[in-house]
Order: sequence, then C-alpha cells, then structure tokens
Amino acid sequence: MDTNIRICGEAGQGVQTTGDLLTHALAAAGLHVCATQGYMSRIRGGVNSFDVRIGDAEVLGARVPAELLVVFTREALDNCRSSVAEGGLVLFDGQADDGVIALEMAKAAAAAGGSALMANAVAAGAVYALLGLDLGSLRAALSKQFAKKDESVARTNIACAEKGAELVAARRGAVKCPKPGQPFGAVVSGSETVGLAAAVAGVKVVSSYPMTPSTGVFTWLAGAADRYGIVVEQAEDEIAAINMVCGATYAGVPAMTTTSGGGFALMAEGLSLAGMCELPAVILLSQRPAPATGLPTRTGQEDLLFAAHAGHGEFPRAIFAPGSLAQAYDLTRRAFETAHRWQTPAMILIDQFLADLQRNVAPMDETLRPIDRGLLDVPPADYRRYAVTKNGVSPRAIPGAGPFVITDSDEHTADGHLTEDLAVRVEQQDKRLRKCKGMLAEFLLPEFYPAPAAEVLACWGSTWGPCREAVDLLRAAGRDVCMLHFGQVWPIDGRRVKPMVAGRKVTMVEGNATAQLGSVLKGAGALGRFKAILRYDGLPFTGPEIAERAAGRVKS
Amino acid sequence: MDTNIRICGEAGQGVQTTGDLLTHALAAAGLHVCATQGYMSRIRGGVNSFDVRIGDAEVLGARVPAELLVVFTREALDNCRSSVAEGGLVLFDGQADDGVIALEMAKAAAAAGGSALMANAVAAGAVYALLGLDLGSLRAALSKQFAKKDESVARTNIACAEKGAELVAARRGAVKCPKPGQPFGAVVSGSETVGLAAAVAGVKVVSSYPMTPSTGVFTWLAGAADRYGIVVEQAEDEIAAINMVCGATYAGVPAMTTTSGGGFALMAEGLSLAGMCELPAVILLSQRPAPATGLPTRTGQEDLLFAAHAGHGEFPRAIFAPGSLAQAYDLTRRAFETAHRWQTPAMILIDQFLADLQRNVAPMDETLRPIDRGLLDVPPADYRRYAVTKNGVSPRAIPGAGPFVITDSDEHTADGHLTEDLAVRVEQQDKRLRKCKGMLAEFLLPEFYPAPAAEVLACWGSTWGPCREAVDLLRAAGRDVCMLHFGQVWPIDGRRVKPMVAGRKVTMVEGNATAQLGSVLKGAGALGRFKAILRYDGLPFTGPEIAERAAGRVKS
Amino acid sequence: MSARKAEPVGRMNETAWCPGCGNHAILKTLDAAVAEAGLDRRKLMLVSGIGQAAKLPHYTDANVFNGLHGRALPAATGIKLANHELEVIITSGDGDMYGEGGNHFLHAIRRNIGVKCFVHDNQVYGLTKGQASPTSELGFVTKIQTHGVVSVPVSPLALAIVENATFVARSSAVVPEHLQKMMVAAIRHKGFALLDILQPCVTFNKVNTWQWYKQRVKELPAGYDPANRALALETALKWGEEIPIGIIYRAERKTFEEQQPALAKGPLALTYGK
Amino acid sequence: MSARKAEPVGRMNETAWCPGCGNHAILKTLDAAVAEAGLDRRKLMLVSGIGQAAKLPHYTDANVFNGLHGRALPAATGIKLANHELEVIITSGDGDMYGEGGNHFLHAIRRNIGVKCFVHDNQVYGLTKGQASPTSELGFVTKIQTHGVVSVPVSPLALAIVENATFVARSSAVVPEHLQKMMVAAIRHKGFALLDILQPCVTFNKVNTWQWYKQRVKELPAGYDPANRALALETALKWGEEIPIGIIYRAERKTFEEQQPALAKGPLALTYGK
Ligand SMILES: Cc1ncc(C[n+]2csc(CCOP(=O)(O)OP(=O)(O)O)c2C)c(N)n1
Ligand SMILES: Cc1ncc(C[n+]2csc(CCOP(=O)(O)OP(=O)(O)O)c2C)c(N)n1
Ligand code: SF4
Ligand code: SF4
Ligand SMILES: [Mg+2]
Ligand SMILES: [Mg+2]
Repeated sequence: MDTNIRICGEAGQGVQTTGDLLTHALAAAGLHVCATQGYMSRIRGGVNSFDVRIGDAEVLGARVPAELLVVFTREALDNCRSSVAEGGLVLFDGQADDGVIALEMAKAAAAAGGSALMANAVAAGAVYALLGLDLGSLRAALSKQFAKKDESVARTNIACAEKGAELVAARRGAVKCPKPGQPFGAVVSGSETVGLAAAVAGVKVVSSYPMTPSTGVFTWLAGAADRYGIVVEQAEDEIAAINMVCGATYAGVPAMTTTSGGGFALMAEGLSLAGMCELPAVILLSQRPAPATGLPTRTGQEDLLFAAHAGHGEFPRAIFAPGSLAQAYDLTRRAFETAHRWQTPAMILIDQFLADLQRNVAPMDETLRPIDRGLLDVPPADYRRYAVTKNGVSPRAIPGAGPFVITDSDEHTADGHLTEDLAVRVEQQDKRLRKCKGMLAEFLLPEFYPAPAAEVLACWGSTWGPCREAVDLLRAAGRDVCMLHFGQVWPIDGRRVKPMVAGRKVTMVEGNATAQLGSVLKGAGALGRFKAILRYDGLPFTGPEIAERAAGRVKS
Repeated sequence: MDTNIRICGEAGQGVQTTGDLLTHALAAAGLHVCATQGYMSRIRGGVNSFDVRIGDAEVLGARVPAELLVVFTREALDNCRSSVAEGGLVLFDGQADDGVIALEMAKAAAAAGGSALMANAVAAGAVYALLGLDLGSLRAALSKQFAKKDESVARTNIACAEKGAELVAARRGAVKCPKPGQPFGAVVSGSETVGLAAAVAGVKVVSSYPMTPSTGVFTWLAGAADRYGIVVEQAEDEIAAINMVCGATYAGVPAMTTTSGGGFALMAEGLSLAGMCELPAVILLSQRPAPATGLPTRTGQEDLLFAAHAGHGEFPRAIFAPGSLAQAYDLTRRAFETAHRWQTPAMILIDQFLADLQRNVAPMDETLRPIDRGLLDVPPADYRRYAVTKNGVSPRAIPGAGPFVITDSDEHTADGHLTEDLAVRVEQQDKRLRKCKGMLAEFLLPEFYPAPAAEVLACWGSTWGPCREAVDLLRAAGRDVCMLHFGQVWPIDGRRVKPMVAGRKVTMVEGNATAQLGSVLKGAGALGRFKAILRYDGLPFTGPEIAERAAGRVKS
Repeated sequence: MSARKAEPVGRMNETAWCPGCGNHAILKTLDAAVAEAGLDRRKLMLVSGIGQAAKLPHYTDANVFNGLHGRALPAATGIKLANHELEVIITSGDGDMYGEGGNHFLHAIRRNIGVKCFVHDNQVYGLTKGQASPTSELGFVTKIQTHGVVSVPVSPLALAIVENATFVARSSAVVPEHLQKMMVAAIRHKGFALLDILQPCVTFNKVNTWQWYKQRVKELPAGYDPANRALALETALKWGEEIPIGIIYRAERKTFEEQQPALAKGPLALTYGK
Repeated sequence: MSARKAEPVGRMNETAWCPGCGNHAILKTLDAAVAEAGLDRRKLMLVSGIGQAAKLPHYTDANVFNGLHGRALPAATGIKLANHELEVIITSGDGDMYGEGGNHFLHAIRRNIGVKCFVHDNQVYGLTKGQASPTSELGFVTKIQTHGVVSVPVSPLALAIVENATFVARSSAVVPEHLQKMMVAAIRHKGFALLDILQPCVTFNKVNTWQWYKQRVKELPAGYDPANRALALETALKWGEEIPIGIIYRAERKTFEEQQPALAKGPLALTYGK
C-alpha cells in the first residue's frame, strides 16, 4: 500500500523545503518515498505543489489523489482540494472545515520559540503525527539539515516539529501509513543522479547557460566541481556552451553541456560541428513543453524527433532516455562512453519530471571511474586524425605533445585539412556514416516489464515509472499487458525491435501530442499501426491514469 | 540534340563572365540553354567550371561530357580534359595539342584593341565560330551588357569577339550545334526566380546573413528593393535575421530570411517561436553539403529531415522544394500563401544547383501581386489573437490601430497573455496542431512524368531536371519507367501518395546519403521498401548518370 | 471560440513578481511615463524577451510581443521596420539584453533603430533563480559561481557610448521620479535609446539591495554636458560608492528608419497592397 | 587507411587567397612571430572560424581547430580550459569576430581567458564576396548595401577597452615589422589579447586599400602610456586621416585559468585519469 502527501502553497512559502524535509525524514523512517514536484514559472506566489508518496514497496511515480493535503494558502486549498482522496484530510494554515484541520503554523513556530520560516518544521511534525509515526526520523533529519549551523537551530526546529505534532495529537494516526521497514538507500533526484554519473564518468568541462529544467544538473555539477576537479562555466549563451564543449573535447577531455529545448535549438549548428569533427560532445537535454518558451517549469517529451535530426547534414549520434534513477546513472555514463567510442555526439534526454523526481534508491557509486577516452598511447609520427578505417572510427590523439591534430568544420582530408576534393568528401562522409552500423549493433534493446504479453504499452524516458505502475494495476485486474521501455531512442535497430512487438497490440505512451517514438519506430520498420496514449499538458503521466486510459475507461 | 560547352579556369579569371555571356547570347540565338556552375570556396585560383548546354529542345540539367571545353589554365586543362566527349575539342589559352586548339585570348584581346579583361569576349567569339554560328546574337549580347557604359566599350568587346572568331575560322563549325529556332523566353537563374517570386508576392522585409548558396536570392532582393519597396537588411547573425522576420510578420508584413544549413541551424529556436506565436515566417533554405561547414559552394539535399523537425516542441509547418524554374516561382509564392493562410512558418528548400541554374524560360510575371495577408478588416473590440477555432486558424489583426494584439512565446490564453493554466495549454496546442489537418488537405501531390509506369524514380526539389532527362533516356531505351517528383516535402499526405506508388518499383533519387525523403514517405505510411540512387559528393545528378544507375549499369 | 467573456483584451490582473521587487516600481513608473509622454496606447508596442523583467508587457495596456530570451531587439527591429509609426519599447532583463542578447545589443545600436530599450538591471538572473548575470559584480557568489564571479562585469552604458548610441541613460527603480523623467526623455528621443534601470531583486540579489542602490545613485550635476563623449565615457564607467544617474550621453544621428527608401511612403504594414 | 603517403602532417602547400591579399603578409609575419617568441610548434594551437582569414591555420605548422563561423572564441576557450599549456591563437575575420561572433567577443574579454585573438580586419566579408562587415565604413556600397552602409562601424578596440581587456593592440598587414612586434607582444601577454590587424582585401574592398592603410597607420608616440585607460579609449576611437597602431591599452588582471581550482594540478587533458 502507499499514501500520498501533497504540500501546496505559493512559491517562496516553503513548499519545497517542507517537501524535501518530509522526503528525507520519511525515507529515514524506513519507507519507500517518491517525491515529485509541480511548480510555476515564478519566484513568489502562484500555486506550487510537492508530492511525497510513501509506500511499503517501491513507488515509481505520482498519483493524483492525496490522502493528506498540506496547504499554506486559501488559493492552494481551493486549487487542490478536489484532489484529496476520499476520507483524506487537509492540514490548512487557516480556518478549519469539513475534513480540514486548522493549523496555524507560523504561530505555532513562534510558540515553540522559532521564526516564521520554521513553519515547515511545524507542518512536518503535524504530518508525522497524522501518519502516526514516531518523530525520531524527523528529528534526525532536522539535525542533519542544520548540522552546519549553530546547534540551537536544529533544536528549535525540532521543538517546532514537536509543537506541530502536539497540535494535531488528537488526530494521531488519522491518515493510514504504510508499514515502515529497515531504512535503506539514499534519497536522490534525477538531476543529482545525472550530475553524479557525469562527474564519475570523468567529465572535466561543463559549460552551460541556465535553463529550466536543466539547471538542476548544472547546479549540482557546480557544487561538485571542486570534489571532482571539473571546470564549470556559465557561458554567455548556448552557442558558446556547445562550442566550448566542442573545443574541450577536441583538446582531450570529456565535456558536457546541459540545456532545455530552446537552448538546444541554438546548439544545432554546434551539434553538426561535433558530427563533422568527430567530437564526443555530450548534451543533456532536459525537456519541457514547447514550442518556444512554452511552459518553462513543466514536463514533456516533445523533443525526440528534433534531437534525432537536429543539425544540418548527416552524421551519427546516439540518444539515451533514462527511465529510472538507476538508469539515469547508467545511461549518462553510457552516453559518455558511446560518444567516446564512436567519436560522435551523444545526448541524454530527460525532462522536468525526472529531473525533479526524488526517491530513496540503492546508493550510487560516487568514486571517480573515468571512462576511456579512446586515445592513442603514442601517436605515430605520420598520425592522421581522420584516417579512413573500417568501422569509421579514426585513431584519436590530442594536441600538445605529439604530431599535429588538425580538425576542420569544412570537409577535410584524412589529415584534417580542408579539401574540395569531392572523392575525398565521399570517402570521409562514408567513413563517418559507417559508424552508424557499429552504433546500431550496440543498440540498447528496449526492456519488457514484467515479460512479453499480448498487449504492449511502449514508452521511453521518464514514463518508465508511471507506465510500470499502470502495468501492475492492469495485470492485477487480469489484463495480459506489459511495458516495453526504450532507454535508447536513437538510433533504433528496427530489425531487432520488430520481432519484439510483432503480433502484439502496441500502444505508445508518450508525453507529446504526436507519438514521436511511434513514428521513429515506424520509420525504422519496427512498427506498423499503433494506438497512442498521449499527454502534453505539462504534467507527468500517473500510473492510474495510464491504466485507466489503456483500459479504455477514459478517451485517449 | 544538344551540345555541351564547358568553360574552366581559376576563380577570378572570367569563367563566370564568359559563361554568362555565352548563355545570354546563345539563348538570343534561338537555342535552348541550360547553364550550370561548379565552383570552389575561394575568390581566386582553384578550378571553377561553367557549363552551357544548348539544345534544339528543352535542356533541364547538366551532363558530364562536353563537346567543347574552353580552358584558361593548364591546371584546368589537366582537370577537365577527361570530360571532353569523343571527338570533342578544347580551346586552350596555351599550347596546342591533339584536339586542343591554342588561342591566346588576352593577346588576341590586345590585338583587337581591348584589355586583358576582354579575353572572355575573344573566347565567346571563338566558341561561336566553332559552333558555326553567326556572331549577330553575340554582338547584341555584348551591346546589351555594356549598354550603360561608353559606347566604345561594347564596340571594343565586339571587336574582341570577332577576333576570337577569326582566329579559329579554320575550324568553323567543327563542333556540332543544335539548330537554332525562334529566340524565346528570358534567361533566369534559380536565385533570381525565387527572389522575384518573393518580391511579387509582396515580401516587405528581408533580413538575412550572407551564406552560400543562399546569398544569390538575398542579393537579388537587395537589388530589387527600391523597385518593389522592400527593406532588405543584413542582420548581425542568423538569429537576428529570423527574429526580425518574426517581428515583422507579427506587425503585419510578409517577411523572409534566406540562409543555408548552418545558418538555418541557428534559426531553429526562432522557427519554434514562429510556430508558437503563429507567425507566417518564410525561410529560404538553400542547401549545400554538410555537416558543419562542409562543402560551402557545392550542392546537396541533406537538410530535409532537419527542416521537417527543426525547432523544439510540436507545431505545423510546410516545406516546398521546387524542381523547375517555373516551380521555383510558383512554390515560392505558395510558401508565402501557405504561411499566411495557416499562420505558421513555411520553408522553401533549394540548393546550389538550382540557385545557380540558368535557363531561358517563358518570361515570369514581374508585376506586384501581393498575397492576401489574411487580416481582419475591422477587428472587433473584444478581439483575441488566439481565439480557438475549428480549423485552428485564429483571426489575425495587426497592432497599431484597433484592439491590442498580444503575443507570447510562452503558452498563452486566447488573449495572448502568458498562462500556466494547463487546460488552456491543451486547448491552444490542440488549436495549433489542428492546422495540420487543413494543411495536409492542401498537400501538393507529387507529379508523374510522363505518366505512371511500372518503375518509379521518385525525387524532390532540384533533382527534377536530371531525373526527367533520365526518364526520357530510359524510356527511349524501352524501359517502362517514370518520374514522381515531390514539390512539397512536408507534410506528406501518405494516404494519397500510397496509391500512387503502390505496386510500383520505387527508387528514391536523392542528393544525400540516407534517402531522407524515402524515410519521410515510409514514416507517412506511403512507402514500404525502396531502392535508392544517392549522391552526396557535392555535384548535382546528371540525367545520363541517373539513367545508368537506374539501369544497373553502375552500382548505386 | 474561447469561453472567456468578451471584453477588450488589456493587461493581466496580477503580476507574477515577488513582493518588494523593483519591477513593481518600474511598471508603475512606465505607466506614468506613457501618460506623461501622451502616447496613444493603441500605438504602444512593448517588446520583451524572457525573464522576470520581460513579463512586464503583460501587466500594462499595450500591444505585446513577448518573444524569445535574448531576442527582444531583433524582434523589435522587425516590428519597427514593418510599422515605424508604432512606439516600440523594450522591457527586458540584464541577462536577456547583455547576456544571451549581447550581439543584438551591439548591432542594434549601430543601426540607431528607433526602439527604446529599458533594461531592468538587477545584476542577476531572476527567473532562473539567481545565477550571475553579465552585470553581476566580481565575487558575487551563486550556486553556479560557487567561488564568486571572476569575469568583470560589463558596463552597458560605456559599451553603448562606444557604439555611438544616440541616447544613453541610467536610472533606478529606487528613484521613480527620476526614472519617469528618463523614460519620458527616452520616449521622446528619435533614435535608439538605452535606459539601464538599476533594479533590486529582493530574492536573489542580497548585495545590490534597495538600500545599496539608494545610497549610491547620484544625479548628474547641473550643467553636465551629455554631448561630450569623452566625459560621457568617463561618467558611464563610474561605479562604486557613487553611481551617476541621468542622461549620460546624447547625440544626433539619422535613424535607421529614416534611411530606408522603402519606408518613405508610410508604414509598410499599413501601405501594404496599396 | 588513406592512400596518401605517410609523412607527418603539416601545413597545406598552397593558400587559397587572392594574389596581393593582405593575408599573405599576415601569415608570413605570424610564422616569424612564432619563431621570435620561441614557441614550441607542438604546443601551438591555432583556432579559427570561417572566412578567408579563418583559413590561415591550415597554412602553417600547428594544431588546428577550424570551427564554425563566428565561434572561434568559445572553441578556443574550451581548448584552453582543457589544456592551458597550449598556446592558443585565434586568426579570424572581422565578420567572424565582430559580426556573427560578437557576443563571444564581449564575454571572452570579461573572462580574460588566455587566448590571443588576431583579427584580420579587412572591413568586408571576403569569402562570401563582398558584403559589408561590422567594420565597414559608412557609405560603403556593396551588392547588399546598395545605398551604402548606414550602420556606424564598431570600434573593436574601444569595445575591448571598455570591457576591461588586458591587451588591446592594432597593427596592419601593410606594416609587417610592426605587426610582428605586436604579435610577439600579444603572445607574451598572459591573459586575453586582442590584436586588430588592418588587412587589405584587394578583391572586395576598393576603399581601404594597401595605399589607404599605408597612408594612415601611425605608430603611437614614444612615451605613450598604455596603462592610461581614458587615453587608451580616446586613442582607440581615433579613425580617419590618422589611424594609431601599437599597444593601445594594457592592464594586469588574473586570467580565467588562474582562477579555476580544477586547473591547479595541471592541464585537465594531461592529468585525466591520474
Ligand atoms: C534560449 C534560452 N536560454 C535560457 C532560457 C532560460 N532563462 C529564462 S530567463 C533567463 C535569465 C533571466 O535573467 P534576466 O534576463 O536578467 O531577467 P530577470 O529574470 O533577472 O528579470 C534565462 C537564462 C531561456 N528561456 N531561453
Ligand atoms: C553560420 C554561418 N553563417 C554564414 C556563413 C557564411 N560565411 C562564411 S565566411 C563569412 C564572412 C566572412 O567574413 P570575415 O569573417 O570578415 O572573413 P574574411 O573572408 O573577410 O576574411 C560568412 C558570412 C557561415 N559559414 N556560417
Ligand atoms: S526573483 Fe527578483 S527580479 Fe524576480 S520578481 Fe523576485 S525580486 Fe523581482
Ligand atoms: S577576397 Fe579579399 S580577403 Fe579574400 S583572399 Fe581575396 S583579397 Fe584576400
Ligand atoms: Mg536580471
Ligand atoms: Mg573580413
């Protein structure tokens, strides 16, 4: 079983602080937590929400009904009340009402000797009480949070939490709580995970321009720069960012840029440069609804076809789209490895949902394990950067020590010098495109969950969690259905995917309006007709929603 | 019958001047001319070539063998000699040799009282003599060319031409010449035609950044600006160019930008803006081989998939790819009309081959016939720019007189104000995407030539001419083959194309390495398996080449 | 048709800015300046990029083109070319104008296109939550610039003067009266006008606060000659305990529009097809 | 493997420039300057964008990154960050650096990243056949600017000084000895160095010819103090019958590289995995 706690209020009121606190504390209490966020493109005001869904087993995404709603404002109450589950409760910093418990949080904080800021500790304490949980893990979380401050800060916060619990003591245990087990794992977010994986893979230059929802990865890497020995630079624009990455990779270090759709659009020329010069540029593309500025803080999966075809001319590229946090770690590394093995750009496609998603998962390896850059040990005296080879990969050396390393965005000879010899052009273009074959051989097959079935819900990237939950729900209802999740979305080896879906009823589940992966699969000859469950309102899918739509209970 | 005259020499030696002169003169002589160019990315030196192919019937493209080669340098001779047709002749400003006629052009010009620059008139005169043609049309062409200069200039040039003719008088008529008919039509290039069509359609703001091979259109428009009342501005970069176009269209005038692949890549974000704000931005994308800088002055068709998917998010767009000069005129206009009818961006895809192609064709209408901007006559007081409608097209008004016109790159309400209301988001996105249906209904069906046959050579854009010639050759050899030419390449109405190709053996003929239109057709469900004849060395197809490859005589 | 009731479209009811933000004062002052300058609202054209400042056009009664981050200037240029009778005012942020939009800033000034460029300069990226902007001071610590900014800040005013801008002024949200004067002067100026507006961001800039600006801004002395370019440059580069505000440089030069033959017959958008 | 015979890769045999072009002199002078400065060619890193000037790296013995039009600076920045022991020199055109690349120009200077930026300033777009560049003079007629340029030219040197560049110099292809001195000085400078090189384009610029430049360039007077910023600005803005050449401004400031903790242990590319 699982319970959903939703915190709603204006930006700047501590929605996120309260949510983060509860997420960490409840994980430490031995629950499985899954925290997701929805926020507006503003710094103060509006209505933001933070869901902490807790379970006695893995929880992979959000769901709409909340058993407990914590609201800081009347507007938030009006906005979110309809999402309270039947029999659910509301904790409101205002007037009591039917099912609404009044809790004057700032006042309570003051009463406990704290400042108005500590209202979030009051709220967390009250939530703990309503869940019938022991305050131990909350106290510990607060101590940890303020470990670097004066000891009194943590103490006051704890007093506030206790005050909150005390004030709702009458309703202790009123919200059903899953049974806690042994505390395990660590709470991490998608952004953190991608950042960590990049750092561990040996990224040495990160150059980006801030853009929601990619800024989290950028920020995490800035914070980890000293620890991992990374230069993190805020570029003047995205064009600078990608060209710095191209320069850095040319000169010999793994490098990455982080961006979202609009910024990525500005990088299209640089991407083509990486293709031409055979540079292992890595791009993290964190998606949000578009076109143009769209919904800056919401989620979507609308940039697959663009990413697959961005940049003028024809060149190989790989695109990974992690679903789980574990996959975010693995595929980020794989993006770096693929880029370096094939000397061509690789992309990681996430989105706001995955970037902000937090769960307690098995701890990830934080030790630096730099990937192989694929450099020649000692380049020969007659070294040629673009020597023609069978698999299309030329020997790679870096400038500075041995022979000259010459690279050119024009078509070039094996030497790297610009050429207008059209036979050489064909030779070099063939060489570059030959990599496609090898890259296709390494295609990461999509994965069934739990096992192939008559009906297939096919998805990619962050839809993994909700889709998996949907499959569980549908199977529990007796339906012969499975998920097929694509962790790599480009290039697709159609010949290997085709038999996986042949004879099955396929429904694409995608966060866009046109079933983009569906058309990629069609183009790759893997898929003929398919149905689609699509969502493009800026919110992530939920498991129950997919299940209902797949069951045909709501129109798709 | 047709005869091919090739002029080769260094950049800066007058290859183009000589070619242009001959093209205009031979057209005036009553021949069908087709001039094509191949040049290097340099201002002086190298080897450039200019082909003037003349016939007694329409000539649609180039071919490799030349009956007459005019070379200005030893390097050009060495480079091009192998392309001389059997029994063909070479006119060389150097030593005579087997099949090589020596003609000291600069010296001859001096002898005729001219400057070294007039060597091209000498060459042209000699060409005329070798073709056995009367000098009349050449004299007229020279008079016309120098009409604005002192009368002596034309006179001296004519003397030079006569000198050239005189010096090869012994070989008069040595090169077979098609029989001239009545002079007809006017010589125009692809660049000129697109520029003219845009001017006539009522383009009022043109903002571009120079980039080969799109600069020709830009330059033509700059030259015609005063005549047609156009503001032509060289932007600081392509991003500025597209955003100026967005601003100008918002404010109410048809506007266009001209660019090539790398510049277009920089416009991807602006394209998405036009999609979101529903602006009728028109982009001329003149293709050249890529990735990156590639082969700046050569031809290719490598940007179709990129153009079709460029820009983050999902929005409607139309892409036209003219084949003939007449189509360049018509489809340029159609791009403006489509963009305005559907209030969404439209693109015209040409390439270096078509941009530089010159032929004498039926004169094109040069009178200003401004397209309908689709504006409300009198916007109502409660005017809303993005009112939701059935076909997705909202009433369009422009700022300045009536009610406010509000537009936003964020998701917006019907008012145009930014919104984070997710239901409104869906409503607006649905509205925008609904246009796709109407646009698909207007899809310009591909055209068969001469009529449907068992075997189909399918192509798009500039490959029209060479492919048509190939079909003629193959049919003459008894093969049941036809061409299917796509003048619109996005969106493709697969349901209507499918029956056109069903049951036929389809070969895609494309100027790229991956058969891009082939995959678009596959994705649109129009096509299953197909063969492909591809070329990506930077040169255009020739008719004979396609015919040979289609006949299986050379490997594809 | 939309379900919304059919009233004329005007400003949005509510801003999305933080309480205490300098943008509120700028908005209010802009409205006052528009009134003072006697502008016809129907011809008022507000253009912006993306950011907190860039939301301003939605909060007043005007035509609005709220385009891409960094691209307000080329969009405004396109609009002005299509209809030079519109009064085109840009309201954008320091990141928008001097960061992402830097190249357009350089080149729009060269054109002397008649758009008025009001830059809400809060020395920080507000909307994306507090990264350094091109005007952030050395040492300014953020979650990206963890050791503090090491790139010297740009001096937008000095850049503009070097670029031969014809109207270069500075004011601040902390001195609304002065700001209004500057806005009106900018609006009345014929060519390109840059007005850099120092604006407290109460949430992300804890260095350059209301107090900080208030203590430092200082009106130019009476008799200051804005036609003196060398003096203007010197003045523009002043930054520290005293920050000069006022019209720092002013010059006369033909506008871009005036030099376009195609515009002689009237606005292109209005003469179209005639 | 390529059929070409196996010799070490060095320069291309032949340039693609017009006879008489100023680029030839710049190339020759660069080779001389590299020799004079005693640079290890293996550590010499030439970076360029696209244009005639940008072809230079192919014509000498060096590592070459010939990237995208306008993007030499960010590429060079990335290279310098990856390996700050490389001597990174950019050779690019005025369109490349001040037009398409204008935003990078503004911001690379702020960083004081240790790359040397040699701009072949021929006041025209050469490779694309003669359109105006940001440094083309008012009235310059081209096939695009049919009525002559109406945007005032940029003053790259003044911009750089305003931006707090630490080395700002001008020379010309018409005075190779002076040019060589400037190149060596730029190479020896620790941070970002801008060297604007006036270069005749014999094919497309019939105004600013060899003769034109020769008559005008004038070395700074002995005793000129390049540390005086106000003087430097005034000097940088001089253009006309006399065009000052020399080191117009010089200052000391920490380089970007020096302020990156990650680089303390040596070049990232060389210490990788160690
Ligand atoms: C191409 C692109 N890159 C990045 C962003 C993200 N972004 C939005 S606003 C902003 C910076 C805002 O700073 P500023 O212009 O100073 O405005 P402020 O919010 O401070 O008023 C950024 C980086 C974007 N919308 N588009
Ligand atoms: C993105 C992009 N836009 C345009 C071009 C076309 N282009 C190549 S070089 C050039 C200008 C060259 O001028 P400049 O930088 O002054 O160099 P020069 O040839 O004069 O040395 C242009 C516009 C390009 N290659 N890429
Ligand atoms: S974040 Fe700063 S700039 Fe943005 S609204 Fe808040 S105070 Fe104003
Ligand atoms: S076009 Fe001009 S810059 Fe280019 S090589 Fe010729 S003379 Fe030099
Ligand atoms: Mg700001
Ligand atoms: Mg130049």
